[in-house]
Amino acid sequence: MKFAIVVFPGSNCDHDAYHATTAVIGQQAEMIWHKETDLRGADAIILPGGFAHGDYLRTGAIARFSPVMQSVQAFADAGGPVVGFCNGFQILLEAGMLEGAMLRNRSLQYRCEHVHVRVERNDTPWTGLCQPGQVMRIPIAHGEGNYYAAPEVIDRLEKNGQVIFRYATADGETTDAANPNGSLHNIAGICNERRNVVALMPHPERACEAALGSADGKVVLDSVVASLRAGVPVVAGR
Amino acid sequence: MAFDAATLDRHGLKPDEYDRIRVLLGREPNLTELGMFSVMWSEHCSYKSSRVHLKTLPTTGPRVVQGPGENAGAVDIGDGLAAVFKIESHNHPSFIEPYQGAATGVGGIIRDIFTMGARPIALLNALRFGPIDNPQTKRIVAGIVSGIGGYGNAIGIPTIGGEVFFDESYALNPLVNALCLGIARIDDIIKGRAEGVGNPVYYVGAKTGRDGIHGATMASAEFDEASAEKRPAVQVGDPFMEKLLLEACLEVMKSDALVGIQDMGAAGLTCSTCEMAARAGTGIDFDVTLVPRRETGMTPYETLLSESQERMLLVVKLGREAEVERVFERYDLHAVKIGTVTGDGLVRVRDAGVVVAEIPGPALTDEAPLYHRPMKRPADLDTLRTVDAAALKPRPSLRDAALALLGSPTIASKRWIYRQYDSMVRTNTLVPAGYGTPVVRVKESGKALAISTDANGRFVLLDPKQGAMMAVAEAARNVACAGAIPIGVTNNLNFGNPERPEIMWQLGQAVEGIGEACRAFDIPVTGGNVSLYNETDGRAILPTPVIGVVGLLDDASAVVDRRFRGEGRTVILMGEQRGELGGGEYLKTVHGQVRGVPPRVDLTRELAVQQLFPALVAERLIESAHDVSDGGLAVALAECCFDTNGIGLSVDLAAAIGDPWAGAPADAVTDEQTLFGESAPLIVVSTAAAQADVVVARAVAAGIPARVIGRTGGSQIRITIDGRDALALTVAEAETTWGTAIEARMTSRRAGAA
Amino acid sequence: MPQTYKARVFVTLKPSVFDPQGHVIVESLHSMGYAGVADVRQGKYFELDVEAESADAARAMVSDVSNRLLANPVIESYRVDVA
Amino acid sequence: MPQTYKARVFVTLKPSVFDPQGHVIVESLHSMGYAGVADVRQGKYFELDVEAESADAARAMVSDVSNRLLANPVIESYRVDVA
Ligand SMILES: Nc1ncnc2c1ncn2[C@@H]1O[C@H](COP(=O)(O)OP(=O)(O)O)[C@@H](O)[C@H]1O
Ligand SMILES: [Mg+2]
Repeated sequence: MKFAIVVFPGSNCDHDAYHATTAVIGQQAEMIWHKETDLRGADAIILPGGFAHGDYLRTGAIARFSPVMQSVQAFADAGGPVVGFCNGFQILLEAGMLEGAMLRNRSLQYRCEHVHVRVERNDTPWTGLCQPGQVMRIPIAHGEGNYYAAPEVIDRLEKNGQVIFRYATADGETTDAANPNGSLHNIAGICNERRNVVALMPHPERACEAALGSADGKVVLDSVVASLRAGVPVVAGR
Repeated sequence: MAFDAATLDRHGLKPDEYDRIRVLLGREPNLTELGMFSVMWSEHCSYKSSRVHLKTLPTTGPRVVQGPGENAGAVDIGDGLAAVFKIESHNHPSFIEPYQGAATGVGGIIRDIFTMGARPIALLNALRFGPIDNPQTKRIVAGIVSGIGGYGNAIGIPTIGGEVFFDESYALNPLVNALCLGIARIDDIIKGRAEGVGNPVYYVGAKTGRDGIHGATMASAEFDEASAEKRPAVQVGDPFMEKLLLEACLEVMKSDALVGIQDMGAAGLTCSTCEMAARAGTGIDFDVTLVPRRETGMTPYETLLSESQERMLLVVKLGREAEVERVFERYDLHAVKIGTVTGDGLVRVRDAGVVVAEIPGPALTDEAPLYHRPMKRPADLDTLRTVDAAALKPRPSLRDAALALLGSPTIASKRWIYRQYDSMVRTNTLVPAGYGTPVVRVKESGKALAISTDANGRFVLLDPKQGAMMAVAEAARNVACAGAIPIGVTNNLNFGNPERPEIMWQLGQAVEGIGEACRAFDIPVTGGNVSLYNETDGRAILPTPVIGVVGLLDDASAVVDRRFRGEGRTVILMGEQRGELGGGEYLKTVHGQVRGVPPRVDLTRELAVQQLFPALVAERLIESAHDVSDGGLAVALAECCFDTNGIGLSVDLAAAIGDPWAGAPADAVTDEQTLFGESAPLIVVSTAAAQADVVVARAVAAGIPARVIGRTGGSQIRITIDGRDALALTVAEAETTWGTAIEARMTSRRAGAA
Repeated sequence: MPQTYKARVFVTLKPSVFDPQGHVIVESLHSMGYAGVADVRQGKYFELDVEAESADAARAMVSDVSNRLLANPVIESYRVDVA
Repeated sequence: MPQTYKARVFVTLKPSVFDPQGHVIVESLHSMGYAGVADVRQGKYFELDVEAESADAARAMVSDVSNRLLANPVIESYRVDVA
C-alpha cells in the first residue's frame, strides 16, 4: 500500500515518516509538496511533524491554506485514513478537521523526551492492532502541545470515544505528573467523529526501531496497513 | 581623502593597517572601501593574530577530503561519503541578546555545512556561563538555551549533545560555540569559488537590512562600558527562511548548473564576494541596487557590511540560470542576479552602475595583516600552580564532598538544557544527549558517527599546552568509548585580548598542544574558528580551546554509552589513578580553588585507548564505557548508574598511586585523590561476567593497566579503597542530587520568564 | 483613489481559556516583588499597512484577515482599530 | 485607598529589527489574495490588572514591569496605556 506524506514548507519530520513507512515497514510512500493537489493514488495520508511556515503566527495556522489541504479534506470526507503527528495535529486543528486548539506548553518550554502514552481506543484505522489500555513509550518534541477545547467539546469527545491517546505513567495511570504539557484530560491524541482522521502530539514515527530507543510506535503504522488490507473503506487518493 | 584617527578607530583599524591599505590600493580608499577593509581585516575574519600559530596544525591525512580554508572541513567515511563539520562561536552577540545571538550562531554554522553540499544531520553546542545562581546568568542561560533550541528545532536538525561549564570568568562573556555535522557525497562537494569569467553571480535568501553592521568588528573588540552605546542592531534569526534555503540549495546542488556557493555570515556581502573571487583568482563585478533590500535609503556601505542572516551568494553556469531560478521559485525564494564573474581579480561594487568600490580580492583576504604578537608566560602562573594548603581546611566528609560534586552545575545532569532541544528528528540518533558521547547513524551506509566537544579552561589556565592536549585527548577518548575511531578534529579557540602577551602566550601554547596531540593521534584538524577579545573590563575568560572530534563506527548496531545495562555485570577499571586534583572540580567546588598542576596527558596510552575501544565495542565485548573527567573517578562511577532505573554498584579501588598532593598530610595518598582525582585516561567499563577476563587481557596487551574492581547491582553506590569503606550513597539520593541541580536553580522563582 | 491606512489588531485569548504565559508572568512578577499585579493576560498585537478605498473598506479587509488568519476563533477573539 | 486599574502594554520590535513572522504573514496574505496588505509587524499585547494608589502610580509600575520583564529592551520597544 501507499502512503502520501504531505510536505509543507518547514515540515521537518517528512523524512522520518518516509523512512518509517518505507525502510521500516516496507510499504510505498510518496512525498506530496503542499502546492500539489494530486495524492498519487495514496491509500493513507500522513501530515508529518515540523514547523510548517515556521509555525509563525500560530502553529499550523498558515499551512491550512495550502492547496494540498483541499485534497486531504476530500480524502478524509470519503473515509480515507489520515493521521497527523505533532505539527500535523496542529494543522488538522487549524484546518477544522479535528476539534480543539493548542496552547503553549504550561512550562512555556519546548520539550523533547520520551513519554508514556495510553491507547484509549482501537476502533480507528491507526490503532486497530493496539490493545485498549496499551501503554506506548514514544517521544514528544513540541512547544505548543497543550490541548484545549471548550468544556462542551471535551465532553462530546469523551462521550463519543474520540480521545484516542492520553499521557500516562508507565503503568497507564493518567496522572498530572505524567502530563508533559498541561493538555486537558491528559489528551495526547484524538480522532474525528467518523474516526478516520486521527492525530497525536507524540511521534510514533520516531519510535519504530529499537536502535532509536523504542519501537512502540510502529503499531500505529502497522495498524493502518492491516486496516486497509482488511478492506475497511479504501479510498484512492487522487 | 584621508581619514582621521577617530574614523579609523571606529573602524577598528590601526594607523599602520591604514598605511597598508593605501599601499595595496596605490591610493586613498574611500569610506565604502575603508568599511570593507575594516570588516575583512578584523580579527574575526582575518585571523591576523592567530594565523601564524594555526599554520602549525596538522591538516592532512588519507581521509581528508577538505581541510581548512573552505566553509567547512570534510573527511572520508567510506561508501563515497564524507562527514562535513565545523564549529563556530557566537559569543559576543549571545551576551547582548542571548536568544537571538545563540539562534543566529546556530543558523550560521548550519549554512557553513550545507554550503558544502552536505545534508546537516546533527548539532552540538559548547557553552560557558558564569555561576548559575546569579540572576543575570540565569537569564543568559535561559535565553541562550531557548535560542539554540528555537533555531535547531525549527529547522529540523537534531541537537544531540554538547557541554556546559560554569566559571566566574564567563559571567559577562558567555561562550556559545555551535558545531554542525553533515553528510555529503564526496563527488558532490561544492566549493566557495567564483570560477568561470562571465558566469552570473546570484543572491538568494532574506533581504538585506541594516542589522549587524559592524558585527564582525564588534566580535573582535573588547567589551567595555562604551560598547553599550555602539550596540548594533541585533540580528534576528529566521529558521524558516533557512530551512527553505537548505532544501532549495541542496536541490540546486544536485545539478551541475551551480559553480560555487557561499553563505553570507560575518562581513556579509563583502566577505562572500571577495573570498569567492580570491579563492578562484577571479573578480566579481556587482551592483548593490540589485541586492534585495529591506529598508529604504540604504547606502552601498551599509549594504556591503550588513550581517542580515539567511543569505547566500551563488555562481551559476552561464546559460543555466533559468534552471536554478526555477528550483528556488518552487520554495518561494527569488534568486536575483546581482553581478558577474570577471577576469581582472577585482571586487568591483557599483551603485546603479557607478563604481563605488574597487579592491583586488586578495587585498581583502590573503593580504590582510599578519601579526607575530609578543608572548609572555604569566608571572603569577607558578603561584597558581601550587595548592594553598591552608585553604584546604576544613575537609568535608567524602560523602559530603561527593554529593557536592554531583550537584555542581558543571557536573550535574544537563537535562534541563537538552530536553529543550529536539534531539531525535531525522531518526538517526542512536545515543542522544545525556547518555554519554552522542552517536548518529548514517542511514546511507549502515555506519555511525560519534562526536564530542571538550575543553577544561581551568586546566588550560594552569598549563595551556597540557590543557589543550587534554581537551583533544578527552574528546577523542569520548568518541572511542562509544566505539568510534577518531577521524577528524575541529576547534574553536576562545581567548582574551591577544594584544596582551600573556593571553597570546596561552593561545600559542594551546595551539602547540593541539598540534602535538593531533599529530600523536594522527587525527587531522580540518577547520575551526578563533574568538578573541573575550574580556570584560580587562578580565579575560578562562582560556577555552573547545575541541570537537568526530569518530566513525563501522557498524551502527554496535554502540555503547555510559549506562550500565543490568545487574551482576563485571565492572573493570582501565588506566591508572594518579590522584591528580590540580585544576579539578574537587578543588574548585569543595575548596573554591583554581590551583595546582592539572592532570598530565599520556599521549601513548590515550592512543592505545583510541585503538582498543572501537575493537572492544565492535566485537561486542563490553556493554558500557565511561571515562573519568570532571569530578574524578567517584563521579564517573556514579554516572554509570544514572538513567538505568537505579542499578547500583559495589567496587573496591586501589589507592591512588601518585605523590601526596600539596596540603595533604605528608604521609599518605588521600582518599580524596583516589575518589576525585581526574587522571587520564581512566575508564569505567562494564561487561558480562564471562567476558571480563578477555577484556582485561586485551587492555593489558594494549598497554593499558586494567583490573576488575567489582560488580553492578544493588541500590547503592558502594566504594571501598583497598578494602576499607570509603563511600556509600544510594543511587536514588545521588541521582536526585545530580539530576535536579540545574533544574532547581533555573526554575527557582527569580529566574524570570516570558 | 486608494489610500494607505494603518490598522492595529489585538488578539487575546478568550476569558475562559487558561493563559499559560500570563500565568507564569504573574508568578514571576510576584517573586520580583510586584505584589500589586493581580492578573496578566498575554495576547498578540499586529500593525498592518493596508491600501483601501476608504477607512471602512480597510476595516472590513482587516476584520476579514483577522477572522481567517490572525486569530483562531476556537481560543481567541480580536479587535480591529483603523486610523 | 488602592484601586484596581486596567493597563495595556503594547510591545513591538524596534523598526530596524527584522520581523520574520510579519514577513511570512504578509506573504501568505498575498497568496490568499489580500494584495492590499502592504506590511505586517507582529508584536505582543498584555492586559494587566494592577492595584495602585493612583493612575500615575499604576502607570509607573507597569512601565517598570514592561522594562524589566514584558519587553526585551535590546530589540523591542513598548507603550503603556492605563485606563
Ligand atoms: N549544551 C548541551 N547540549 C546538549 N547536550 C549536552 C549539553 N551539555 C552536556 N550535554 C550532554 O550531557 C552529557 C554529559 O556531558 P559531559 O559531562 O560534558 O560529558 P562527558 O563527561 O562525557 O564529556 C553528554 O551526553 C552531553 O552530550
Ligand atoms: Mg565532561
